This record gives sequence, structure tokens and C-alpha cells, in this order.
Amino acid sequence: MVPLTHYLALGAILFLIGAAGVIMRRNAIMILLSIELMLNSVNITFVGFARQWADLTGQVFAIFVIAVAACEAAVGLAILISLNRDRSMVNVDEINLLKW
Amino acid sequence: MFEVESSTRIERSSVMPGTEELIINMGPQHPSTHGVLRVILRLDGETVTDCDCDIGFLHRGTEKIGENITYTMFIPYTDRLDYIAAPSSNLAWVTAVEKLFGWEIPMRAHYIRSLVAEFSRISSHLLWLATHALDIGAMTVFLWCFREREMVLDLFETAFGARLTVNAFRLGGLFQDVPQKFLDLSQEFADLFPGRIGDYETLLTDNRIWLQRTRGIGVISADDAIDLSLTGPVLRGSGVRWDIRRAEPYAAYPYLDFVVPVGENGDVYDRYLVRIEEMRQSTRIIQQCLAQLPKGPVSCKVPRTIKPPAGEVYHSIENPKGEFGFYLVSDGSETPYRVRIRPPSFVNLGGLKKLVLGGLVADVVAIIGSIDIVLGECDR
Amino acid sequence: MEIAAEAVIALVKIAVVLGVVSLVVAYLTYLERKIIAHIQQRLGPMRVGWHGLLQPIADGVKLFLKEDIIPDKADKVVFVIAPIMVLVPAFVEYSVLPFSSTFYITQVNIGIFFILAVSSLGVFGIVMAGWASNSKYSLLGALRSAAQMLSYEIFLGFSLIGPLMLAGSLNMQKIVEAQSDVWFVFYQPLAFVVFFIAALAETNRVPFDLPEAETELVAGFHTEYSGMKFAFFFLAEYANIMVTSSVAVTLFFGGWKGISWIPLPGFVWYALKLGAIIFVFIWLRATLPRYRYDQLMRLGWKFMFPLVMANIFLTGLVKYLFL
Amino acid sequence: MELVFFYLFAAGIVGASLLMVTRANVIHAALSLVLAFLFMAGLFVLAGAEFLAGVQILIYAGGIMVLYLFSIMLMNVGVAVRLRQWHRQSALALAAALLLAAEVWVVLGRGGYPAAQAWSWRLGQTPGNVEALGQVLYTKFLFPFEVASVLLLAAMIGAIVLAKRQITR
Repeated sequence: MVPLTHYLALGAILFLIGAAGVIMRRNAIMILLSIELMLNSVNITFVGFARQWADLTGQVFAIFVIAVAACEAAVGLAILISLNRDRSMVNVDEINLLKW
Repeated sequence: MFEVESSTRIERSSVMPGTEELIINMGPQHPSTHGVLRVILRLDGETVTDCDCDIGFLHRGTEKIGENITYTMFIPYTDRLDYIAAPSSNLAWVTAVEKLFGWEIPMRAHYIRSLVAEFSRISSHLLWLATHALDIGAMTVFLWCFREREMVLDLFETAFGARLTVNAFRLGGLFQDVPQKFLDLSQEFADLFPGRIGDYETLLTDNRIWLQRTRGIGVISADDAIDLSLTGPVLRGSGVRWDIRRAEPYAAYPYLDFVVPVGENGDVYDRYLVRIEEMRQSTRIIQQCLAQLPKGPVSCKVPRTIKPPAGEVYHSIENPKGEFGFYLVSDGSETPYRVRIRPPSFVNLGGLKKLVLGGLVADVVAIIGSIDIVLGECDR
Repeated sequence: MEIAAEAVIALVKIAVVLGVVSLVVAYLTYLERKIIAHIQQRLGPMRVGWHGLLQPIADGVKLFLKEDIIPDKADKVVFVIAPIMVLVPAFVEYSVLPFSSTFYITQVNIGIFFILAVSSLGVFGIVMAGWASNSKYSLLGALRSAAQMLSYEIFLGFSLIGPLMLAGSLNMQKIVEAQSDVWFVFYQPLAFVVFFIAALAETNRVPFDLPEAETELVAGFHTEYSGMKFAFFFLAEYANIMVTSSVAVTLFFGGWKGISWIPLPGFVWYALKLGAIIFVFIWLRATLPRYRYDQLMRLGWKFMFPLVMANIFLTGLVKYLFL
Repeated sequence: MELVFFYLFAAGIVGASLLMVTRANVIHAALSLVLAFLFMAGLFVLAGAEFLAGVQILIYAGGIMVLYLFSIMLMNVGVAVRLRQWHRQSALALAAALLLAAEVWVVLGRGGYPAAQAWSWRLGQTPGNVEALGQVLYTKFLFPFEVASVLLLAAMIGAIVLAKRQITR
């Protein structure tokens, strides 16, 4: 039986890696990928808690998180593609205007 | 101001173009350009926005060679022009030279020439159908067509001793009369072949996928086709009833009964139907030739050294691919002063750009197949 | 001790299944060549062994000894991993297939879902191969196949929902048990049609072989591959045909269950049904031309998607009203 | 046994994630992330969430990540690799992340979580995780489930509108 703290620690480490990626990388796709990692770290903690209390709520929420991640990926990538097409840029620090 | 911009240039990803047009080289090693044709396609996604043909990979200077050798010696070179239908090219050359002389050719020779020319049409159309179907993914038609093409090549072998570059005709008629076995086998083939055409049609004509891939693809109107001086099935697919066998009959065609099939919409499917029907009509012509074949000599009297009178002549025949013509200038010597070839594939290929623009890559393959090119005469 | 014994049994089973599957996959290539040859009125391989029976082995030896070319401009790591990424999921899927009532590697209660999930990984190898080759034809092929496989995976998954609703389980063994009386293909003909079409598209077979359409894209995503890496793609294709046919057998044709008055062992029935379905795959290849990319998508989204949704709705309605 | 596999998977996840964050080539990063997801699916099976593991592979790895790869291929990666990859505030960010890590360490170290409870079903047996999850999802969480579907629909329409080349006004 894996103790809950292990799941939580793993989730925290992944969250930190993801957060570091979001803050440090310039490439917008890398930022999106890091966000996916952060969402997954949350999933791990959800599943860990579900395991601990033998309650399926955690797993159900993990499924919802995956649904949200799918939405986020679709919209995020659509924005990136249109940015890449119209302004030909992928680096976030160049996208510094609210409106063109 | 400007320098600051350029010094920070690598920092900015604006060097990166947003959407790039994809340029792909189709050929000269591509499996479905039917030889060494190179088509440069500009793609937006998979839609063709521009198309440019690069030809000449098979250029051998045939026209120049023709100016340096005698009229008889040039006949084997014509085999290598449209090598899919070699007897047709032979026929174009010998009839052109005979026209220059004004010779009268015996009837039997005329009939045998028509017979062999129709066999070469069938052989060419079979190869076209085989590769065209394979391009669109139908694999079995390919091998079925080759089965019948093999029979035609065997016929050539029986009559002339060669299969592909047959060197079939001579100036003034034929080298010798065809053996009886050839005529028997021809009759056998002519009786068998219509059923085989039915087999191909079973696989393709009403096949939903085939219809979706060919109908409404590569449409060209009759006016455009005439403006681009397209000839052959490509022109007839657009509904223009133009066939040199009818318009300016040569060989035995004035005495033969056949229909010139035409399409309606000028798309890939109509060109397919036209060629299929042409194969049926060719079989009819073969039947008639065999039935009407007159007795007699197969060659007129030909002088030992062939020196045509000075002058010029243009003569064209209906090759399987379209109008195949020779423009000849003679200065009265043993060699022609100028030989100019009017190749059907080369001219028809000029219509490719108009046909493929706005289509998809997969359509390009179908359209090249439907134009039916052979690079031997295109590059000359 | 008990765990060790279990592990040994499991390893032996895996070895047997992998060995048999590899052999069958190799001979599937032979079978395909022979069947297509006879449809096209020729003989096919005849030289190596009696009627060319050793041809797959000769092919294997040839591919193994061939020079393995990695293009200069290719992304080397991805280029090498890609064929593995195609082959491994194809073989992993065999771990949950029930070959008979007693012979299977393992049973998981998400059985069929596991197969769907793992098979969805196959597209990675193709996309990786297409991208890493650094060739335009490969890239076009990869993009086509990514779109095609993603879309048709949806129809494949949805078409299985009907039979699964009837079976009431995702466990492969239970699905087979549920078909003791009537095969699901009779209850779910619509689902089977959609499943079969989607399976053709998922395995890149004619008439949906656009990703590797040799007459359009030279060879699609594996244009730049040679030697053993190319063989991996080839094997993966046939392994995938086997898996999808197996899924069809299990979900629609009663798996290893046969006709009760003919006493044959379960795996023989299984093999017979599998062979019949694979024959149809090969037969279609010899018969049909190829769809165009946009027509493929139209067929999927405008025809198959509503059909499969209607099937799920009807199944649910019937189940709710009468069962 | 379970713990060994946990550490195995955890090491895999962390390693792949680190690889992901540090790659210059976006395709390599995305593929590393796929690897991380596969390990994560293994972890989920270990935690008794087989269905979730399947969803993780099918939707996350087989769906979302393919979408990423697809989009990346539509853009030109070749040039982007040669550009500067990191922000100038990287050092600061790293410091903040380490601070956060320390905080997590302290919080986790406190312990005091209630004792673990056993599932009402056994791993690898039916009826199991799938049935139970279905039961919960379509009764207790039906409303969130429907909301999620509406969210997906909205995202789909949004993505199409954003990525469409020309919107005819």
C-alpha cells in the first residue's frame, strides 16, 4: 500500500516542474505543454486521495480535469495557430499587445 | 533605428514565416508521373495553388537525328517516340514520307496498317487504363490489363518479330506480308477482347469510389480544350467530335465503319469512358479489317535510294494519345532538310496546369493519368 | 514463491503468443500476396520453398541484412524510436485478447477499452516517422494519417458501444460469454458495418490507404525507411490487421465459441473466424480504388458518425424498453 | 511490491517531465510528455483507477497529444529551435519554484492523514472500477458531467472559429 504522502509529493514535484516550465520558457507551445503537466499533477493527487479514502469522487474529478484539459488544448492551439499564421510568432514575450 | 531592429533579429521569431507554401517535386522519380516528368507543385495544405511542368529528362534530339539519316533509317527512331504505341508512330512517319512522294500504296498494306495501328491503340489504352487505375488505387485492373496487353505484344511478335519497338512498316508498304497465324490470333483476340473490357468496367465504371475520384475532377470545357490545342481522347472527353481518322482519313480508314465517342463534361471520368469506348471501336475496326482484308501485294515499287522531291509536307495521324504529326522539309537529298514532330503528349501536357489548379494532390495524380502522356514523344 | 510461479506462467504465455503472432503476421504477408495474385490471375511467390512457402523467411532475412539508411537531415532519435512506437502497441494489444475459454495472457476488466487506448498510441509512431524523416512526402503522409486515424478512432470506439451495451461488460471473456446464443453481428449489423469500415481506415488498408498511397505520396510516412525499420512498419500493419480482426471476432462473431454440434477446440473456431475476416481485408485490397483525403473525412463525419450515433440510441431504446 | 512499482513509475514521470521542460525542440518535448503520461497511466492502475488509466492513454496520449503534434507540425519548428528558449526572469522563477517546493515539503511532512480504506472491490475483478465509476458518474455527478460536455462543445466551436482561415463577415 503506497502512503498518501507519496502521491502528494509526486503531484507537488510535477506541479513545480510544470510551473517552472510555464514561467521560464518563451515558446508558447512549451507553456501549453507545461500546463498539461500541471493539470496531470493535480490528477495524481486526486487519484491518491481517491485511493486513500476508497471514494470515487477523486477519480470522477480527474476525468473532468481531463475534459477541461482537452478544451484548453483545443482552444490554446487554435489561438497559437492563428497567431502563428497572422503574426508569425510563437514566443510569448513578443505577444505584448492586447489588440492589433 | 533600423540597425537596432536587425541586431535583435534572432531574438524575434518573426523570421519565421507564418504559413509556408509547401513546394513539392513530383517526379522525375515519382511513381505516378508515368516516366521522367517532373511536376513542381505549390501546395496550400493539400490544395494545388500552382503547377509547373519540367520536361526534357528524356530528350534525345530525335528531330536533329532525323536530319542526318535517311528516310528509311529514321523509322526505328519513331518507335522510340511513343514507345507504348510504336506502330502508330511508324505509321505517322511512313505516311508523311509517302505523301511527300505521292506514292500509291496497295490496299492490302493499307488494311494491315490500320489493323496494326488499332492494335497499338488497344495496347496503349490498356497501359493507360492499367496505370490510371493503379494511380487511383485499383490494383487488380492493372494486372488484368497487362494480361491482355501481353496478348497484343505477342501478336506484334508474330507479325514483326519484336514486341515493343516493332519497326512495323516500311516506306511504300510493308517489309513482308503478315503470316496467317497473325491473322488467326488477331481474330481470336478480337472475339475475346470485348468481354475483357466488360471485366474492367465491372471493377471501375459503376464503382462509387471510382466515380467520386474521377467525376468533376480536372474539368476542361470544349472551348478551353480547343484553345489549348488539346487533341485525342482529352479533346473528345470535352465533347468535341474530332478524330483525324475521320477528319482526314489515311490508310484504310475511309472504308471502315466506326464511331468516334465523345464525352459531355470533360472530366477525368469522361476521358476514361471515351478511351474505354475507343477500345471497343478498335476491336470493331479489327474485325472489319480482318473480314475485308484484300489479297495482293503489300508494297508498292520503291526505288533503291529514296530521294524525295524537294518540298515540304505536314501529315498527321490519330495516335492513341492525340494528333501525332510530322512536318517534313526535303531538299531533294537522301536525308531530310528538317524534321519536326508534333507530339500529342507534349501539347496535351500544356493543359495540365489549367486542369489541376484548385484540386488536391490526389487529383493531380488522377489528372496526369487521364491525360495519358508518354515522355518518349513529349521530350523527343 | 507463488508470485514467481505466476510470473513464469505469464512469461511462457507471453512468449507463446508473441511467437505465434509473429509467425502468423509473417505468413499473413505471404497469404496476402498469394490471395491477391490469384484474384489477379497470376501465381504470386513460387520460388522459395514449395509454392513460395518460405518466402516470408527469405523476406525477413533480406530485410534484416539490408543496409539501414538514416537520412542525414533526419531527427535521428525520433527516427529510430518511431518504428518501435508503431510495433509495440500492436503487440501489446494481444495481451488481453481471449484466444479460447482458457487461453489468454491476462484478463482486465477494462479489456476492450484497453485495446482502444493502446491502439490509439500507434498514430504516434506514424507521426514521429513522418516528421523525423524530414521529407515533404513523409510529412504529408503523417499529417494525413494523424487526421485519419484520430477521426476514425472515434467511429471505431462508438461502433463498439452498441455490442458493449448488450454485453454489459468491458471484459473480453464476458463479452464472448454474452454471445452464447446469438452473435452480436445479428443484433448490431449497423455497428459491425461502421466498425469494419473504421477498422479498414485505422489499419490504413485499401480503400483508406492514403497515408501510404504509393502513387501519390511515394510511400507516405515510411518513404525514408529501409531495412529492419521498414520491416517494423510492415509487421505493425499486419499485426494491427490481426488485432482489429480479433476485436471483430470477439465482439461481433462470438469469439472462440463455435457451433455446438461441431466439436472443435475454441482456438480453432477463433482462427477460422479470424481467417475469414482477414480474407475480406485482403479481398477488398484487390478490388477497390482509393478514397481521396477530403472524401474520406466526409464519409466519416457525415455518414458514419450519424449512423453510429443512431445505432447507440436505438440500442439504448430497445434495451430500456424490452430488456 | 506495490511500492517498488510506484517508485518506478514516479521516477519515470519525473524524469520524462524534466526532459520535457528542458528540450529546445518542441516535438521532443511533446514526445517526452507522452512518455510521462504513459507512466502516469501505470500509476493510475496501481492506484486502482484502471478506467482512468485507459482514459489517460486514450484521451490524453492518443488524443490531446496527437493534436499538439499535429499543430506543431503545421508551424515551422526548425527556426524556433535556434531562438533563445528561456525568459530573462528564469533565475527568479527558479528561486520562486524552489521556495514553493520547500513549502510543500513542510506541509507534507506534517502528516496526520486518516488511515487508508480498502476498495469495496478487488483489483482485476469485475464488477470493478468501471462499473462503480459509471454508477457514480451518471447519478451523483450527472450535472457536472453535462456541464463538462457543454464545455467541450463550446471549446470545439471556439477552436474552429479561431483556427479557421477566413471568417466571412
